[in-house]
Amino acid sequence: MSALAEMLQGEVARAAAETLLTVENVSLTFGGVRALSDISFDIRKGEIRAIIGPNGAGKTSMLNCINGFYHPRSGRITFKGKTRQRMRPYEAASQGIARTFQNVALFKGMTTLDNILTGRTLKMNRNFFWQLLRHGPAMREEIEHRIYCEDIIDFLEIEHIRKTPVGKLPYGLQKRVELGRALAMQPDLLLLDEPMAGMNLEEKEDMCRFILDVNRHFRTTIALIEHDMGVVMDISDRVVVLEYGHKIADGTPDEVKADQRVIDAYLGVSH
Amino acid sequence: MFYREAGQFKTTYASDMAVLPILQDRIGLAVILLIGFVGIPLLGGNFFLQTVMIPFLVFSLAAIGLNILTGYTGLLSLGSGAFMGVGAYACYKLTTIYPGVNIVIWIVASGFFAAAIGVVFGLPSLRIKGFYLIVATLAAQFFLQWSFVRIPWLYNYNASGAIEVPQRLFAGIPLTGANATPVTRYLVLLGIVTFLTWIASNLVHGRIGRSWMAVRDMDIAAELMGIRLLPAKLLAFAVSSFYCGVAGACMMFLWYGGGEANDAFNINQSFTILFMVIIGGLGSLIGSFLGAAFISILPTALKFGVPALGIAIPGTVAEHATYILLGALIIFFLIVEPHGLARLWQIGKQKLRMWPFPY
Amino acid sequence: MTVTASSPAAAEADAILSVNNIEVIYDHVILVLKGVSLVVPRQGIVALLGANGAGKTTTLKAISNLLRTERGEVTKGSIEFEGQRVDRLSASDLVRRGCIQVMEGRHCFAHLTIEENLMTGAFTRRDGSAAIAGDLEAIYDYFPRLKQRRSSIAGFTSGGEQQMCAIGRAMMSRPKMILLDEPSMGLAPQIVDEIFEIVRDLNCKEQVSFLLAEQNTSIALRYASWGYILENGRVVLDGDARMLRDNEDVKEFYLGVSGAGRRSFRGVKHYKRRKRWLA
Amino acid sequence: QAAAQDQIYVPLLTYRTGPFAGSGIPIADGMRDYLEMLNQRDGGIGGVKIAIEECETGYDTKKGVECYEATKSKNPVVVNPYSTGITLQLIPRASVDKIPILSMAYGLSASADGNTFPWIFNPPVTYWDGASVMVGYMAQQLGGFDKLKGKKLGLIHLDAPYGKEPIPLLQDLSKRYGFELKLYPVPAADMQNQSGIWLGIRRDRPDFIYNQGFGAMNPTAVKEALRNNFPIDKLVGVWWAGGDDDARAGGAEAKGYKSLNFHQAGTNFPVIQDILKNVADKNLSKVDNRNRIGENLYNRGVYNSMLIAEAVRTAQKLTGKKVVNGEDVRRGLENLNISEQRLKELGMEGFAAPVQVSCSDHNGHNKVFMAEWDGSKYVKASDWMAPLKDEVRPLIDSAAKEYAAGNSGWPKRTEACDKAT
Amino acid sequence: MDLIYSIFVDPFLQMAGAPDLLVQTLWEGFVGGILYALIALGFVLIFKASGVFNFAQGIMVVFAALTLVGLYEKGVPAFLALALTIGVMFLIAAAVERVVLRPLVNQPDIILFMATFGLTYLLIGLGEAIFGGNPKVMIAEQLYLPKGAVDIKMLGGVVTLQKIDIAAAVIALAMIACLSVFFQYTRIGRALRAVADSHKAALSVGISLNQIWVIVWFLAGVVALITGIMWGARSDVSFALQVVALKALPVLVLGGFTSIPGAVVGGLIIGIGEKIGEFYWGPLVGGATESWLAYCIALVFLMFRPQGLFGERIIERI
Ligand SMILES: Nc1ncnc2c1ncn2[C@@H]1O[C@H](COP(=O)(O)OP(=O)(O)OP(=O)(O)O)[C@@H](O)[C@H]1O
Ligand SMILES: Nc1ncnc2c1ncn2[C@@H]1O[C@H](COP(=O)(O)OP(=O)(O)OP(=O)(O)O)[C@@H](O)[C@H]1O
Ligand SMILES: [Mg+2]
Ligand SMILES: [Mg+2]
Repeated sequence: MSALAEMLQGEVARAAAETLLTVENVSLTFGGVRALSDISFDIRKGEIRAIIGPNGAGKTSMLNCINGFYHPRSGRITFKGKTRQRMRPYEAASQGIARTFQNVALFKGMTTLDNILTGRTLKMNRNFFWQLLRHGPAMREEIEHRIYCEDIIDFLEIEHIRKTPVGKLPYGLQKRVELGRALAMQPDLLLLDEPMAGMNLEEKEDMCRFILDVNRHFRTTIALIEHDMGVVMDISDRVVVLEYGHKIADGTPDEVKADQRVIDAYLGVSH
Repeated sequence: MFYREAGQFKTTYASDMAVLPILQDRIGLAVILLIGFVGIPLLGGNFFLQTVMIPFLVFSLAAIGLNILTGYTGLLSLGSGAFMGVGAYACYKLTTIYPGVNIVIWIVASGFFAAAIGVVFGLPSLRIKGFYLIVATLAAQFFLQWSFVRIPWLYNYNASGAIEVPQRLFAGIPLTGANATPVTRYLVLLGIVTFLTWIASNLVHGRIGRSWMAVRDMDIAAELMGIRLLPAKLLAFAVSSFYCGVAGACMMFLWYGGGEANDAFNINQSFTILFMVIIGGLGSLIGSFLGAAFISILPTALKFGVPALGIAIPGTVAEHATYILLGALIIFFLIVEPHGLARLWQIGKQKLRMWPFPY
Repeated sequence: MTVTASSPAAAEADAILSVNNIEVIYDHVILVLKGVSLVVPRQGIVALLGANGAGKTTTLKAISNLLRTERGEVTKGSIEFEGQRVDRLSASDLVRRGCIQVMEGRHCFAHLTIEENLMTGAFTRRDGSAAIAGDLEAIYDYFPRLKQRRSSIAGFTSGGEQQMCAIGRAMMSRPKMILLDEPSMGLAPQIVDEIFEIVRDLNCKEQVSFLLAEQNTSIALRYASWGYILENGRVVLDGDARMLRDNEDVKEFYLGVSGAGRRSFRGVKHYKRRKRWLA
Repeated sequence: QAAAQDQIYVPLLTYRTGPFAGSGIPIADGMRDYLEMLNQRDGGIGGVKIAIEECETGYDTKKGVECYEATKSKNPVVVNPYSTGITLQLIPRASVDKIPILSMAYGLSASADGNTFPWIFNPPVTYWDGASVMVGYMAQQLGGFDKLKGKKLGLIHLDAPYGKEPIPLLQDLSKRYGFELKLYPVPAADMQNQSGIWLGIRRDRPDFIYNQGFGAMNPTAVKEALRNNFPIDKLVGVWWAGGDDDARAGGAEAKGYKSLNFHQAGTNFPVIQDILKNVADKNLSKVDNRNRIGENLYNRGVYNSMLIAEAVRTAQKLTGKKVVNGEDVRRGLENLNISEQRLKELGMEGFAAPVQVSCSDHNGHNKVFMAEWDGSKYVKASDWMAPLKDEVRPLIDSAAKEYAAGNSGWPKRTEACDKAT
Repeated sequence: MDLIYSIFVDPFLQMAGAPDLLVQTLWEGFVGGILYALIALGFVLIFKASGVFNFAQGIMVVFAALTLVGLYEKGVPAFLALALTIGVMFLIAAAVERVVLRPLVNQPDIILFMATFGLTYLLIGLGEAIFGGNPKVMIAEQLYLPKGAVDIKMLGGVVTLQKIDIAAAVIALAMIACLSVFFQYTRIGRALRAVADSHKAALSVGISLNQIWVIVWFLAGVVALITGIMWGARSDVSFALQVVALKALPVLVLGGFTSIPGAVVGGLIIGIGEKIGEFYWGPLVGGATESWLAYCIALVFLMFRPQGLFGERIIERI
């Protein structure tokens, strides 16, 4: 058991040598508000990287910059060796960045299954005319992806709501479906924005399990924003701490936990 | 009790992904098609075919078109009337330039012209959203309508300025023109509608339909999932206008048999179709049919049905009553079920499933 | 097994809110609450706990009369606020009577500034602009972050800022009772503590009663005096907060402390399945 | 029971609702009341009762066609579509259904060609006739056709096929006589919002304006003319722009506004008196106010029904049958010849000019006059003027040819012509 | 070459050549714009307060004007008729709130939009049944609205200003000023904007939608009445007037759905733009451009400002 864990750890460490994403000197402003100033950090292949910080620190904005929804005013972002200044969100998606959202952004009118299948859009390439027929190759393709999605549904244990429109699901399940949708994209980098908000302990544990499994089995690199320090400290490999748009700390959970600035700005006394 | 999936196991994904996975639904569809293709032509009189069924089918087609745009992709449009007009004129030009080609081919082909125009007017949709998009489509509506009057080439320089539908044969029987019987026109129209509905259902149930709905529900998230917004929206415009265009061609050639297109494809037409879509249920193909039935048949039924029951009311009073009743019914149905008749239908099925228990 | 210790007689006598055996149906067909009863004593803090989809939000909405806007309705049972039936009133009547809800998922007015958002909270008040301005300052004191962002459009502020705004907005109406739906969601740990301190503050100083639906069980039970655990639309367990905290099952599944202290999230077992009180 | 064996079924497609109800109501009342008067006074036509049935179209083509379909099965002897849009729809159907269409001074101008359109009738004049009279009138006012050179005629028209109808003829005439033609199209949606158009008129200062408008466009045009100080007596409307409501909106200042007409307004005719006596007094009329009997458009309805009745009568004479059918009435219409003498018998002396329709000429290109608004009603302000038939007829022939060519499979006329009676 | 000349040079030469006509065109555009703004104002009021896109505004204009004239024709003195009409508008507002809006609270915009269309049908039917389809003459004189025109000699020509137009402009601007203040600076104004943002959240903070809706629909009814009087005085009062209301759409969109000053500025841009366009460029394409020019003008502005000139920012956040 522990041998296996060690082996896994070792693999993670080896993979960690490679960086997947680097953020260099990124700044972002909105009118007078400096959401991010001069942030730099990197994410290594295969690790779980947490981003934490007080409310309004710029965590979500950082993710938005990474996947092209916001365009930083200055600075560079390099993903898989490619540097870019501006890009459209769908380009980020096609390069292998997927994410979940702080305010659940599911497609409310669609069923769970359809939502997850949407994540496969980039992987489906039968053209328009086959789509018109929805038979033969188009159907085969559809089934192939359906099987993939069913695996995800299985994995996330949401079989029972497969055909329920997501708009009416309770909040916690919506978050889970959202994770499923992101997983369906088979991303290289998975950005999770507060995936565990609004969940109770048990559900958080489930969610951690999913995240860890994804990380281990699919080697998916994960960047995670979360306010539950227990979760962050337990599952992440390295942590960046932001405050008012500045980076105030970066390191392993234990290092960060001990950092006085982090304690003052964010953790407070009780942790 | 009678309507439930219990006992119907699906062993393959293909059967689970069928549009109608439940046996009862498939039987129902078969029965409807049978009635449509056999029962109605046999039993319905010419009046019924001409003033009830043919308009209903034409409007259903247009409503499907608009539903693809508004219901599935979430882009509000008030230009569908004009796009129908484009189809009608395209068909007219095509069949007068190439009289030898079968008219049914031209009716369907005219949709492509409407699609092209639709794409042009859909371009602003990337930047303009929500109710604001109405303006782009209204610009289309009024500009196209203006062109229909202003470009005499479109109506072959006719002195009347109207589309004059020539006689065309289909399998040796007149299909358009004065000598075409309502039955032939109805059957061909039903064929077109059935075929195009099948296509539409394929589209909306597959990848493309999903990306449309994603754009509708949350366009930003859709883009982050790798759906390119502009192509998706333009495709919706194209497909939607295609359907409207075919509906327009059908309207002129299989229903009206010619006339002032400027007048027939006005803004009221666009509104009418939008209402069909909303009353029927946004994002539902069945809803398109139900909405078309409601809005196109109800006034006729009130006008001719009530006197037929022996209640003599003067035409004007009937007309006013029709307006009042139609207005009241629209509000009533919206209150009962804002998601349209299609949803009502679903809830009905749900209740049937539970029957005899209330929930 | 139901551990229901009957609610303290004192609370029964002076309940600010009592919900009696309500049933809620959405869309005419979806039965969500199957007979929920609960009592909030005057000046009490009561926690409503339960898994996702248990029906916490639904219960709160049923109380605040917001259900109707979602095509849901209370089909059985009654709800009394300060001794009067309120289940036929409109949501705004209830606010006027002093019971306000903070909705799950923030729901700020996106196009209004933070300050305007807070001011809408005072809509039902009639005690003059000076008092309102005073309260506004008090809220800025509670949430300094809001003061910094007071003239920002709410839709552009961060998730946590919106959450603070929603809570502050409700406080602006000077209610007698606040229904808080997931107040801690999306807030930094420090702020979470602060919010609960505020709750306690209001409760002690201004005699405001609270009904909290909260996922963060440990903190909720720390501040609440009484707790209800909801499962599948039914109350399965209720009791004194301290008693609940000591309940083994609650400890195991809601607080994450098993015999050996806090569990690590890394070591969660796959086969673990929570015990359900209901089959 | 409307189609009972011993009745003549005349459906009236009318529009008492919708945006054009203002014109539709008086016309509908006039049509109905005249036929009702015949029923009351004479017991119908030739002793056969007329079954009158109104069907509401709301001036909407779809509803109009529905009405046609609904009435078709009851053996109507003639159908009056009362909208150009509906007429265009019915033209191809008429020959198949064997129902004559009477589109009185509206509809498709080309349908005046009886050889191509045996089932369609549009007496007494076409829009082209009207426009030619307008040019004649202009010449008369200026003192001769040679004085037209260098003058400007403005055409303000509804921007729809109906409104554009006079353009080709006026273009021909402007080339011939050397006057300048200025076009002022009014979009249907902006009928009540013409200030931009009238700015253009102010700039161009046309000498005369001919108004081919309808509905709410007309009162607005009259008001705008007044607002813009355009000499109101130089504004002439086609007959459909001659409703009392059209001019009344301008108030007393609209005095002098003119409109072409082929029948008189007012109640000073025996026929209108008969209606008052036999219909209005018996409370059988639908008019909301007795004063509206005798209004211009009311009398137009009366005139229209007179044509129907005369066609039926002629058909009865031709066939010797009492109860005639559509085919008979088609023949009746082709042989319609309402002389001065006959008008007198009808109580319409001075009310209208004689009308004659023939087998090849389904219109007759009959005379019209200028009606002038005197501040409260229309009065006759000119002699009867004949259209420039020589200019109009070739246009009709070519248009009819084009129509037949455009509608491949358009049937050749098979109906025989009756010998002139 | 000719084309370029006639598009880019000739119109300006014309403007310079006859400056009086240019001034007149601008004035007509201004007046037209004010009238558009009046219709748009009715829309804005309701949209701002409930997020409802009120399609029935056009028919409300007709209905109000018809009631006024209809009552007068029945022998009610003009000002009493005016007062009664205002009463009727209040009843309509109350009925709409009770029957249509209250059951549909928190529904998607498009559903409410559709409901107002049902309302339109209802009002058309009722209006025609009660008042008949005949067009009626507006009782402008009886209401002491000025008649006649002022001729101003300037720039080598005469510019004619109709007194009724001046009155319309004054009334409209005064009303717009009042309403702007009402929305911007009062408690109710803020509440209205909150309601438009989210029905549910507004309910949750205790804003009573019922009262607010009655107030706002009533205000919109009064605006409709004034609009009806002004438009009616220009042509006549008939159901065709409803169509003009469509013109309010580009105005609204251009100004921004939620902005009262936007309605005015939008109205003026559209009014003046389409008059100038039709007058100087219209003849090049055969005229009648007014039917679509307004929409194209609005479209051009929207491409640069998708929320309209004064509309609230479109919030895109995730
Ligand atoms: N589109 C925008 N326009 C204006 N300001 C913005 C925008 N997006 C973010 N901001 C501002 O930038 C700051 C950082 O916001 P961000 O959402 O990144 O915070 P966060 O770290 O995710 O906080 P939280 O934990 O509360 O979610 C906030 O103050 C916010 O108001
Ligand atoms: N508008 C609705 N229509 C239909 N079903 C609904 C609706 N809202 C909620 N439900 C259903 O009601 C049940 C209870 O939901 P509720 O939101 O009350 O749960 P919750 O306890 O608040 O969960 P969470 O902790 O995730 O917020 C869920 O199963 C949900 O699917
Ligand atoms: Mg965030
Ligand atoms: Mg909840």
